[in-house]
Amino acid sequence: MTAAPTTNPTEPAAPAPAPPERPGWRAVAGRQAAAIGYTVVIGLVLASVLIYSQGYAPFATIQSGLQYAVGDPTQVARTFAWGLPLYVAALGVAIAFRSGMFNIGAEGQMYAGALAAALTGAYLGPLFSPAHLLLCTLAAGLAGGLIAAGLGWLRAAWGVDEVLSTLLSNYIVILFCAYLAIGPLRDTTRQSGTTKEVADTARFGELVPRSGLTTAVFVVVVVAIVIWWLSERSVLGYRWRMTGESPAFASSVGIDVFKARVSSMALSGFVCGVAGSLLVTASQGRFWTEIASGIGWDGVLIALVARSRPVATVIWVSVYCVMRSAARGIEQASEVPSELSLVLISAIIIAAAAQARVFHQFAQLRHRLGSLRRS
Amino acid sequence: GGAKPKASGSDDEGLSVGIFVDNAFGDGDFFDQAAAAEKPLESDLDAKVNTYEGQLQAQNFEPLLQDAADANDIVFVLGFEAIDALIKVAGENPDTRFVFVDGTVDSPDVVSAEFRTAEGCYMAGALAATVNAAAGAKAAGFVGGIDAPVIKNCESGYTQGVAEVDPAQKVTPQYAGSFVDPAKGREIALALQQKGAHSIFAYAGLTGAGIFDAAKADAKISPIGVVADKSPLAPGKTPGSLEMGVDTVLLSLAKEFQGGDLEQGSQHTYGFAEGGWKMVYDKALVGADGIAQLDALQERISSGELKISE
Amino acid sequence: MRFTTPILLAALGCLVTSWTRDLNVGLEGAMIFGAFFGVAFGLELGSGLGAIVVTLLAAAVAGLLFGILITTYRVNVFVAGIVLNVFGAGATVFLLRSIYGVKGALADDGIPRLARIEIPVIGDIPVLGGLVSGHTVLTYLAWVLVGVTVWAVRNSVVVRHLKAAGEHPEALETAGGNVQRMRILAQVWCFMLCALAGAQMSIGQLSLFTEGMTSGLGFVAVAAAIFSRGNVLWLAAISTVFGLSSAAGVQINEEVMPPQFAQMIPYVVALVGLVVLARTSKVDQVRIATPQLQAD
Amino acid sequence: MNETTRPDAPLLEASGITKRFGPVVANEDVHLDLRAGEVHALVGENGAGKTTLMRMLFGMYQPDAGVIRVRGEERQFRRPQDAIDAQIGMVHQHFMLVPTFTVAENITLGAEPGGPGLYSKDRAKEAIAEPMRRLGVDIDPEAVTGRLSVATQQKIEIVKVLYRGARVLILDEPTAVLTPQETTELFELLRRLAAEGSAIVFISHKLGEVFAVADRITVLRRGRTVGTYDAAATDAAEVVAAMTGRSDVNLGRVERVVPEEQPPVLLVDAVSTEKPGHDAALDQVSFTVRAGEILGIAGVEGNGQTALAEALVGTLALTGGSVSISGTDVGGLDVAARRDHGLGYVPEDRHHEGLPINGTVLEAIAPCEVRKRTGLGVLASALSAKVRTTATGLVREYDIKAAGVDAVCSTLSGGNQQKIVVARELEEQPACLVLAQPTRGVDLGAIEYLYGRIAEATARGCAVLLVSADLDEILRLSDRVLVMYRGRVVAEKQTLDTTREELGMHMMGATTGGAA
Ligand SMILES: Nc1ncnc2c1ncn2[C@@H]1O[C@H](COP(=O)(O)OP(=O)(O)OP(=O)(O)O)[C@@H](O)[C@H]1O
Ligand SMILES: Nc1ncnc2c1ncn2[C@@H]1O[C@H](COP(=O)(O)OP(=O)(O)OP(=O)(O)O)[C@@H](O)[C@H]1O
Ligand SMILES: [Mg+2]
Ligand SMILES: [Mg+2]
Repeated sequence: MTAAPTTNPTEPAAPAPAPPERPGWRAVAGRQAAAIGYTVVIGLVLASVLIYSQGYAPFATIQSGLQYAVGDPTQVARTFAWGLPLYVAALGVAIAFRSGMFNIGAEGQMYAGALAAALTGAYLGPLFSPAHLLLCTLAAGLAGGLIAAGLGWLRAAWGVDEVLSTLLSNYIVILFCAYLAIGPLRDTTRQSGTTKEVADTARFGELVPRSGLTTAVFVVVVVAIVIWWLSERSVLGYRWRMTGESPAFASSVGIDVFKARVSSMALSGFVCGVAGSLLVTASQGRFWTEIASGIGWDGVLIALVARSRPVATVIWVSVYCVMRSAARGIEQASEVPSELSLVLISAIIIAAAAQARVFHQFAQLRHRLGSLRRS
Repeated sequence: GGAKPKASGSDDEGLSVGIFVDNAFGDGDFFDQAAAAEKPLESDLDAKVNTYEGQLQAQNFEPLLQDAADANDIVFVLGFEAIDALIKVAGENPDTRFVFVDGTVDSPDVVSAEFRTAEGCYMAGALAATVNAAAGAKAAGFVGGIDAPVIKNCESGYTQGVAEVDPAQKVTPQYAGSFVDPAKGREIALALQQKGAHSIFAYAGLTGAGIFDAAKADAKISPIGVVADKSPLAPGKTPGSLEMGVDTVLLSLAKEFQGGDLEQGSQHTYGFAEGGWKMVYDKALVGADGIAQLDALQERISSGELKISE
Repeated sequence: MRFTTPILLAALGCLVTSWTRDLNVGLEGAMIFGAFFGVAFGLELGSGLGAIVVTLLAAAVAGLLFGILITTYRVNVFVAGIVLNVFGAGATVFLLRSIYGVKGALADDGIPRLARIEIPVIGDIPVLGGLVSGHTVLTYLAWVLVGVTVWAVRNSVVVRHLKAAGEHPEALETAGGNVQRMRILAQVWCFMLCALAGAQMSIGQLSLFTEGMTSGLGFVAVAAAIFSRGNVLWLAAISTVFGLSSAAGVQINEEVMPPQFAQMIPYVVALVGLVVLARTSKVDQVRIATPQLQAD
Repeated sequence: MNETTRPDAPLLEASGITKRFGPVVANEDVHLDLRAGEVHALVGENGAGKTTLMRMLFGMYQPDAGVIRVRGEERQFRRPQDAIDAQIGMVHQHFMLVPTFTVAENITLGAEPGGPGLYSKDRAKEAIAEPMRRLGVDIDPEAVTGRLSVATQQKIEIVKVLYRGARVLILDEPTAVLTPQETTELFELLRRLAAEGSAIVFISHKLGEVFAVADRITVLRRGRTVGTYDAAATDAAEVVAAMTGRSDVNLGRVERVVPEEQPPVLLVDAVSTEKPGHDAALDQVSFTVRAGEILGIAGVEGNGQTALAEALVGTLALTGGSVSISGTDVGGLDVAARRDHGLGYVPEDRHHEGLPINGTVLEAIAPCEVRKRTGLGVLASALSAKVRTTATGLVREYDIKAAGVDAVCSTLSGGNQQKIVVARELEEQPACLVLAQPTRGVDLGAIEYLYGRIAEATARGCAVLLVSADLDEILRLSDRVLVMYRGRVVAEKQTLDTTREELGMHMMGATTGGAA
């Protein structure tokens, strides 16, 4: 099939002309606030309904959930410790999205990265810890990067649709890692499919005691800043953005679309791999067959909902972390399954995607009523 | 549920017991067996029971175990995946007693409770052979989840059990490579049936469900359950199950703890004698005297007269 | 056969959405719902066919909502699809645990199983019999649908309008057709077929539901739909290939190759097929609707 | 018809029509009436509101105010179907034909013969035979529409309208893509239909055509009707004045100093390419452009002009021949390298290739600066203060009507969008500038301005290749003309001693000794 038009073509092609002078930051901020408020309300309402339907008092339950998620510093630390790999993964996916390459293979690349890091950590060293960590991270990045770069190359060179190829790659990579972890590389002292535990030098130190929050948080901050600069400000990012925005324009002004596509995919995969390595070096200490358990997919979703803007991505991930953590708390305080969070995030993302139209229709409605009143 | 993180549970009056599972309750299997201990714990020891589900999200294990440590005096941990987190958290919380169920953990801070797998599977084998003999089949099927030590132990016990009852029968083992693939379990059941197996013992978690499903749907096989009584999965086709007395174990260990004689890092093993295993039979399928012989055999094991090598 | 049916059904649904250029990548999610509600309604009604009917109705409603979302509310169809997958995975477990309090699998004696239809004469023919006879009604329905679709492509107005709605919506609009209705219709159809595909897995092949039991078949179906390039017979052929390779994943036992490799087969086949297709198709390269959050 | 209809009433009448798109007022209090048997021309600059008005007559948009009457009976068109039922048909600026459908399928789309819900190939053939005969055309019903020539597709559109039994035909810029010959053919068809009692609305930017075919002319300016004129009683000057509100518009040749015997800058030698898909493949094309010279490339679209432009700029690979700019062979180089060698390029589709349509003006102007960054430079800021000042300067210099350099390109009118592209390309002072359809959809004022800048560039010694489907543009601007047909150059002429008709002949494939 050919490229399907993303906007419904029965609608006019170009967007409605913007008002003469740029809207002031107030207006923008106002619109942002409205959008955020709208999403939050939707989320809360839905959560309340679901919780109520399980026979619990919505408000109290949600409150106890939030209490659990951000009640005290340790809890906050835990909540975000859980999210560290997700921040990186989501940002990684966002990089590729920026250049119009859709890296849906984040989950697989995380597994590959996690395994690479686990092996480097277990079979290499113990070494000087920073060096060891660096090696693990690089190995992971390489593993993820190679996969993504390969698929990116197939797209750029032969037009192999990367959406589908990365999608399929997930299963292939994950199954292959599972094979290694259950088969040749299994830690034979263990009943389940896990690799050997990594040396202590290949693990980040804990920052807040009993919270699981490690010094990896600094790595994440650095990664976030670098990615923000790269994709939003740098020349490289400009080339990626233009390639994504309009390949025809890019190539006619002399941007190497091929390079842009492959490089952004490679970096995207690299970062997703690093995200995987954090699962090992900042939390698990070894690879096992369920290690990423959907974080890659979460990353894809969040990158989409944040429209692959780094800052928005970080915000969304934070929100998501709190939701997941709160759901965990709710599950302990009640019988509400923690899958609640998945249901919620789905609904919220759809709501966010529909937001523009919802507001539009709302405005029209008000307009109509207004004219009715006038007549 | 009902666990609110507290500073430390150990200083409040009544005993509070935590049960942590690496996946979740409601598996109709190992974890539910453990959950069965909740009632007796509350009634017998008037203990307060908190449960924790890891949801196979390894990211959650540590926080949850930490919660458990904060809220309870003793915490039972079920599920291999949580071992690393367990060792770490147990080390950090000396004032909470951690017990790992169904395996040994080499850590001075963790009490291990192990089931003598071979012993249990021996009886499963005996049952399989008995049923086969009645059906005139010559092969007993064995389905393992993944090729792991504990499963291998079970296979060897099973094989010995079969040989004990009818040396003429051979065991046809097959490994599914997964604990959560009923479709595959079903295929394997049919494959084993082709190989002439009649009674099939599945030590493979969810994958096993596929075998019972096959039996339910007109496959000529007798599936033998493990951990819990699986007869509801294929009523009238299930000669019996090897039940795992997880609840019994939890209860007795909790008692010891309350009595103050559960020392740190100790290792315990359970078999038929200690109520770690028990057999349940379907009279209609095994027959009264069949059951009688099996009980006799089990008696010899409990009494220690008959030893089963791992 | 076993895996061909769900793949074929889902792919047939997906095909129609590819006509309207709203390729639905949410098959996986739609299927898992189908599987779940097949079992759930089955438990309620105690009848397999009854369950199928009710599930179909539910799917139609869901498809309608989905269609309205991507048309009236301009939610990018790719995003909606991906979300549907996540939603399906989450919501089915949520329901499983909150309604039945079980985790992982719902196996109950009360769950009906679709009857296998033995075709009298052919059933006894050695090879052919095993191939043609003894399947659930859904399997036969799937192949009937293939025929129906082939016919419809030739002789029906609705397929024409579906295709026009995708290829040149304004042409259809200005010719007095209704683009939005067509786009929604396509999604409804897709959801209904996915529901059947899911039900076939849960109460057709087995009579139990397990979390994530669709295990990627939905994506394989998407691949099949894309490969077929709108050609129904191709689609049937490709679905069969994928179906067989998935079956191989289950049947091949450990001596031959590690189970993980066996399970990989369908995805590898699909990936290789994708590359081959891209290399061979001179026309337009295979491309899914470009993901984008807001169509503004 | 019911009693409100009066036989003497206009076939179709729009009065007091107003239509807004957000801030844009597309139509304001517009009046138009159509009589049976007339060809009625509708003229106005881009964005004057012609298409919008027609779309309302065809039920695609609904007016915010005003009424539409059919034979004196007030009607409201909510959907195109309503208009079709009222015997109104429209041939759109962009064809409404499904490329992969057969001719028969396209014509019958929306009114398929063959019984409820069914489509019968044979019945369709029969059904379309009659309107084809009426129009006096003969097209294979089985042919796949996408593969047919533009002119044929247009005929299909008209047949489609007749098949639906329309008595009012609306044609939106039908001649934009036709050769003079095809145009005259079309006019004959229109005349015949008018004679049969239909009313025809004919939109065009080309006044010559308007006067050639129209009985009456309605002029729109900035969405308002300026007036309706009898073609016989008015002249081009009056109409242009009405359209633009200016009386000094130069519609003739652009005056510029053509330098004597300059060295050749662009050398194209026996260039051939693959078929790009959307256009014909180039076959042994050779020519040279001297410094300061403007070489026009004429031809019906799809005869290789696009391929030529792409081959020169490097987005389409050569299969043979060589291209060199000021002496250096650039045939093997990529786009960036060619631009470094002094090549400038204004692509034909500005929304697609010219600008990042959803990006900002700044991003649209940045590439020249960004292209020069290599090595670690790619990590530095792209839209630096330097780029920003350059951009701001250009926006002021070319007086581009935009809300600053951070305005989103899609909110600019075509004319201003095009100014951005040209400004960007001239900024680099290229030795050779390739212009593809540089003024398509740009209004008269902007066109004049752009021509001025191009003239300046040539005075500086820049060699210009002007690819355009618009003969007027070629005749107004270029010094020499090459005519392309099926990917080959079939004729070369000095602009001053050739005519539209002669070029038209060559555009239909006629070759002469003059061919390069
Ligand atoms: N769908 C739309 N949404 C917003 N504005 C529109 C839309 N269509 C047209 N406009 C605005 O209405 C004005 C009139 O547009 P229209 O297309 O009718 O002009 P036109 O006379 O047909 O121009 P052209 O000669 O380029 O076809 C345009 O300037 C544009 O600003
Ligand atoms: N379909 C549309 N939707 C929204 N805005 C439109 C549309 N069509 C035109 N506009 C706006 O109308 C203004 C000018 O439109 P107009 O049709 O005059 O451009 P144009 O000169 O025809 O350019 P083009 O050749 O690209 O159509 C611009 O602001 C453009 O964004
Ligand atoms: Mg127009
Ligand atoms: Mg226009």
